[in-house]
Amino acid sequence: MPLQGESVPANEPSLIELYHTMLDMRHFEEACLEGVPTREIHGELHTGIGQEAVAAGIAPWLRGDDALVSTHRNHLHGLAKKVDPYRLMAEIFEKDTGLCRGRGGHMHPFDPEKRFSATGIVGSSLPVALGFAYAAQLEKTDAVAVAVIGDGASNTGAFHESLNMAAAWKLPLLVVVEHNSYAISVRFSEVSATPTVAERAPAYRMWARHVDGTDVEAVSEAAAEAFAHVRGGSGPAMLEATCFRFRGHYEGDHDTYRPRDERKRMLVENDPLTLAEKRLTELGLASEEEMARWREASRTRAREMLARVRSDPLPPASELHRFSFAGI
Amino acid sequence: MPLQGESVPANEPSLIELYHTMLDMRHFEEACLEGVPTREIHGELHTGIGQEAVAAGIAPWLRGDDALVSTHRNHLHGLAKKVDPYRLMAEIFEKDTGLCRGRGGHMHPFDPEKRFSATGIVGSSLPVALGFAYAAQLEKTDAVAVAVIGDGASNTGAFHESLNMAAAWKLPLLVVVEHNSYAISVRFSEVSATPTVAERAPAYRMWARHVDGTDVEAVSEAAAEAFAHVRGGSGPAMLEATCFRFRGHYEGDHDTYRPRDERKRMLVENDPLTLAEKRLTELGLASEEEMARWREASRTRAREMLARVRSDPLPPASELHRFSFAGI
Amino acid sequence: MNSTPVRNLRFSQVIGEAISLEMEADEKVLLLGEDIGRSGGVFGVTRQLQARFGEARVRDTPISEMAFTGMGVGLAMAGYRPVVEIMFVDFIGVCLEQVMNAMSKIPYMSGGNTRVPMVLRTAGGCIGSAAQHSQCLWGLFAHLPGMAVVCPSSPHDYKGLMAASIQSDDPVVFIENKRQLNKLVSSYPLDAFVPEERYTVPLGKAKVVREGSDLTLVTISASVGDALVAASRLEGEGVSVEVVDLRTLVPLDIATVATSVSKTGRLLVVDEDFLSFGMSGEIIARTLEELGTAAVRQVKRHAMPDIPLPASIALEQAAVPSADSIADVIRSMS
Amino acid sequence: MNSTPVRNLRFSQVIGEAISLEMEADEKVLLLGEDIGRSGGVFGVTRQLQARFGEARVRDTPISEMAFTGMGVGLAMAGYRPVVEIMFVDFIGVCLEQVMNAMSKIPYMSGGNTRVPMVLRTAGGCIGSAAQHSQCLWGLFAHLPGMAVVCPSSPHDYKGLMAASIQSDDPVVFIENKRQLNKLVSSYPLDAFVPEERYTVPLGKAKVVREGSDLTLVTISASVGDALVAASRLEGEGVSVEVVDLRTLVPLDIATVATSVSKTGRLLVVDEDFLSFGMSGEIIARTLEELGTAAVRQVKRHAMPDIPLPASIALEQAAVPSADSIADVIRSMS
Ligand SMILES: Cc1ncc(C[n+]2csc(CCOP(=O)(O)OP(=O)(O)O)c2C)c(N)n1
Ligand SMILES: Cc1ncc(C[n+]2csc(CCOP(=O)(O)OP(=O)(O)O)c2C)c(N)n1
Ligand SMILES: [Mg+2]
Ligand SMILES: [Mg+2]
Repeated sequence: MPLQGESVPANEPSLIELYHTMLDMRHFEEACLEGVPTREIHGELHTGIGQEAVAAGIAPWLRGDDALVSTHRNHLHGLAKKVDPYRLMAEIFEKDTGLCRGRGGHMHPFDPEKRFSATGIVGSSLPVALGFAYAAQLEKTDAVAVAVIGDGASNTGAFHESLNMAAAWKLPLLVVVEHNSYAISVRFSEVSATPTVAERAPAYRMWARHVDGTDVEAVSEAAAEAFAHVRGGSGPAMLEATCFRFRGHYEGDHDTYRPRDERKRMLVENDPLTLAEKRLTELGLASEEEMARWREASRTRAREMLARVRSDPLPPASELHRFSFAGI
Repeated sequence: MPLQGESVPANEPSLIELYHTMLDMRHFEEACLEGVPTREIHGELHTGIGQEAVAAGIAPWLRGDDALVSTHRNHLHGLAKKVDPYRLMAEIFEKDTGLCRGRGGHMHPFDPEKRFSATGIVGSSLPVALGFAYAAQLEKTDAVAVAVIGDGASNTGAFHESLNMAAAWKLPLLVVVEHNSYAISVRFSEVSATPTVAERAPAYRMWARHVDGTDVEAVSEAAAEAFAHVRGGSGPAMLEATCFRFRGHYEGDHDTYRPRDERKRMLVENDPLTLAEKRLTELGLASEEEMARWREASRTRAREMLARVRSDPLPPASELHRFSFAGI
Repeated sequence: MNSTPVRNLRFSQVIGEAISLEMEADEKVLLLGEDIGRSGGVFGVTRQLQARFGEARVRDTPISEMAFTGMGVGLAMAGYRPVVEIMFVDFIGVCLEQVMNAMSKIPYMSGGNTRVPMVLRTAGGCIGSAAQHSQCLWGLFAHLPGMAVVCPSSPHDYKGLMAASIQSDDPVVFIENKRQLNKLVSSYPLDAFVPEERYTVPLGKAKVVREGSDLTLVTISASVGDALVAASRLEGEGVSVEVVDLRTLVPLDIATVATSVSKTGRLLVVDEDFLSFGMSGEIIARTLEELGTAAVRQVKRHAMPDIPLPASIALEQAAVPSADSIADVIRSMS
Repeated sequence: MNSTPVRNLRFSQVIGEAISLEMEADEKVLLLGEDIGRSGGVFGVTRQLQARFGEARVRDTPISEMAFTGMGVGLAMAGYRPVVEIMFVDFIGVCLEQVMNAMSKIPYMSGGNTRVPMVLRTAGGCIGSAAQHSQCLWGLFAHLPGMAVVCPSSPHDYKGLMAASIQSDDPVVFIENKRQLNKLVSSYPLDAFVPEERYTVPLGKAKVVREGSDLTLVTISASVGDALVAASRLEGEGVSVEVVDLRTLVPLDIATVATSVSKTGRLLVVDEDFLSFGMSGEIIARTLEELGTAAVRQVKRHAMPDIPLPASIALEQAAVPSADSIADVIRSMS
């Protein structure tokens, strides 16, 4: 648990731990991809592949009593919040064994015990997180409510309303902005008054920091500060992490709007896993061989989970109306 | 017409002119008040009494091809935009001779020739003004789209979305904020992250200025600059004017939320008319007698207009459905 | 019906009393909204509540409906029972997102693992404020799945249904009628007795508020009062009207309506909300599905026409159903 | 019906062709929306349009629906004919305000002095995207006064109704069906011929798309195709189904429905939008108001149940009306 009010907490996670988290995230998403051509996942699927360093970097600082509200691209945040990966994957595969018995699917996972939820509507994670933040304030705990948003969401009205309220009332809200420069095909720079989201923070007199979201250590360090700020009762904070979305906006998106060389380059230069591996090597923390073994072990775990999920039943059609109201 | 790009235009209006505008505005509103107890105006009525210096201060700089979109408290902005006062008052009195044949009423006056309109939904003037701003940009004119809002409206999502778009696309939008410190009973300071609205402008990298909205000369000078900025093609601007609402939020509002002495003091100290009179005297521009004569003449004009409006017919019930679709 | 004297209360105070009793009984109940705190609400519903329960539980918000409605959703997920006020139902367009996609869908989307016990209080009805401040819109909420839609009419129900709404584990939209809020309960044409103690009226039970044999008049909210006045008048003209107060649109108690129509054979639906694609069509369709077309001799609707409400009183009166216009419609059916 | 060969087009391209022709014919037509420019729309409807007409007239917006929908209103007031896209109809909750209180009310509120010739394009329908991305909601728009509500079904109508919507001086909500957008027009079970030239199909005229004598099936949007398939199957079983494509909910052509029902005596309404308080109830009520209850032997509805749409395909298929389920319902009526 991070220390309150300290900018660098004692138990800084090791790069090896962070790398492991990212590996598991990558393989989780890759397993999900397999459900698309088979139509086991029959709606559009948004993965966080390429953006692992953001979720992995905040993960160490998230406590069980913190709430996290995520977006359409939510799987990695669920894993960061320690949602059972098997039940999350089962939900993504629309199974009766999923978190939400197949009702929510990949865009709407809800795990009340882990205080994790999401929404498919851009910007709408913020107001809900605000409610969790108000609850923490009422209860005088130092729990944090985290709202994850994309860069595109920062242009929604919900962003402004929520940040203003959080700041006016000094609520413990941490806004994590995954700035991958695109909202589907629309470049942030073409539709935004500022090049970064963080520089809007003075309009709310709130703490903000911008970080390289492909560098998991940098994210973790900045996240430690951000959580400490919010937990310390100093009001809301914003952590903006620049990152890259490796795949189309959703599976099936032809991604014609990004220049081919831009896409190529990012895969080579901006993969947070590769970057972490490079650094592990540089620091002499792990050999190529060791890392290959880790990767293999992580992939195997994900594939075993996938196999288990695949054998699970779909919800029975007879229960279509179940859960629509309490007692039904 | 103001000169483009110059901060102080040539034809700065005289204080006497500004005072006359304010007098007519005050008496217009006072005439409207008479329709409330008689239920000639049968919904709630919001007047701009006390806030005349803002509308009067922007009036000289508004051109015919500028558009202005106002709020629930819109009468003075209509007058500033040179809407025929008689047809505006007739609309407020729900008459068939009104601007909108009695369909709109006091909260929804529309005068397409003067490019004046309003909305009763807080914050909603901004998006519509954005459309006029985009039209001006498409047409490559130097017309300005003005959105008037209250301080309360600056906490709506529409505010953020509209300002971001205006700034990202360098649209000729001027946002005039009538900051009277209250949204009905809610103090701006209690629900806002910043003490002023203007200091949010950096989040949109836009030009902004804060002015004493009880000083009509100060407003006019700042408005000249703001219009010049926007007309010059440098993107949107914000002009925030601090002012005081003399009456309840609407007629019938008991206004119990403002301390009695706060209300008393404002009537004595912050009346833009009294302040202008003081200054006219100081500068030796008008004698007490002259000013009394002006006041009387203005009041008489308003009362004559009221009498005429009162004798106008209501729209016939048989035409209830008329105007609902084109051709109906 | 009851010998205890009717208290000298406004409808607004009755609602406030219900909320206040629920706040006393359950500390998880809290209120969010514009002007509900220091000023006690533009219709006075929440007067004194901030003084009694503190600012944390009765909180004045900025004009940020999307944020504070969603805040209600988050609070409900965190174990609270938020009562969120949208001052006029007409403003719902700025925050319907949180109502339709979060509040009312999370219970189902979560496979029942998350409940959203939230009440969205708002006011509908026509009091001369023109197109953007006069709508009812209960038909809009009722079309969207996942939330109860409650529109009381009698003083007794205003209190009991509000209590039931706050106690409900499901999301509820509670629509008060501006035509009633400032009135004394004694103006209600039926029994206006409101017990002082805490009680509930169950959601989803319609009520026959006047018995009759010639025609079933089904309505909701303030129009129930108008219907009762019209029915009394028509009694003198030899027409016996049975009046059904639906009380809630979701859940909808069609059985009570069907029972009445199977007796009278004729159905008139009166609705202060817009005519088309709303309550009146639904009631007719369901009744006929229940009874078959052969059992019903005549169906008719009398509702707000499908136009924005005009400002002018001359036009408004021609648009909004009233006791007079209801009586005229019934006469035209006879 | 026509000897010209059917072109190898998707529904999305047909709509794009209509928009393109209108943009050529009237320089006041312009488009605003997310992803409509560089990428040509998430369903490809506006592909090539930015290249052809420039960025000023085909503008990618930020995710700021309230602002750009209102921008459309302002542009319409300033003399343009904006076509604003809300990507999925489910997102309407963030900007309904501008639709319900500005776009659709200004014409009336202004006493006719201001027209708002704006088209709000959006997509409804179920393609496996769960509760927040699968709604239809035409019933919601149709309940609110002041806007036409257009929901085409055939390839020919997709083009002709879009052209008519853009040319209309009234505000129009135009709802495309995601189940159709990516399909080839040749998949449509009736004539799929789409002329290359500019033409309009008038708003407010329903169409009997299949004649029959035993039952009138009224529906709209993609369900028309499903209804036609079901009707063909039932022909083999000796049931003759007349299918009416409403095409627009506002204006509503009830005369065509009533004429059909007066012939068949039985009415089934099929609706991919939610069952209650929407289209199906309205059609039944209006038909009975037109014909009287005695002229109609049976009424029935088959619609999306009143629950948020579940993610799982197993549940989705049990919820959404299909050719199979429509046929089953008709069999149950026989
Ligand atoms: C209110 C709303 N508008 C539009 C959409 C469609 N949509 C889904 S994701 C998305 C882009 C989001 O961009 P960003 O916030 O940057 O997140 P990213 O996908 O890049 O992670 C859009 C436009 C939506 N879901 N909700
Ligand atoms: C979206 C919305 N929410 C609430 C209201 C009710 N309302 C009308 S005016 C007002 C206060 C507006 O305050 P401000 O913007 O400061 O303008 P002022 O009245 O002070 O001129 C409120 C809350 C509304 N009309 N629209
Ligand atoms: Mg992005
Ligand atoms: Mg104010």
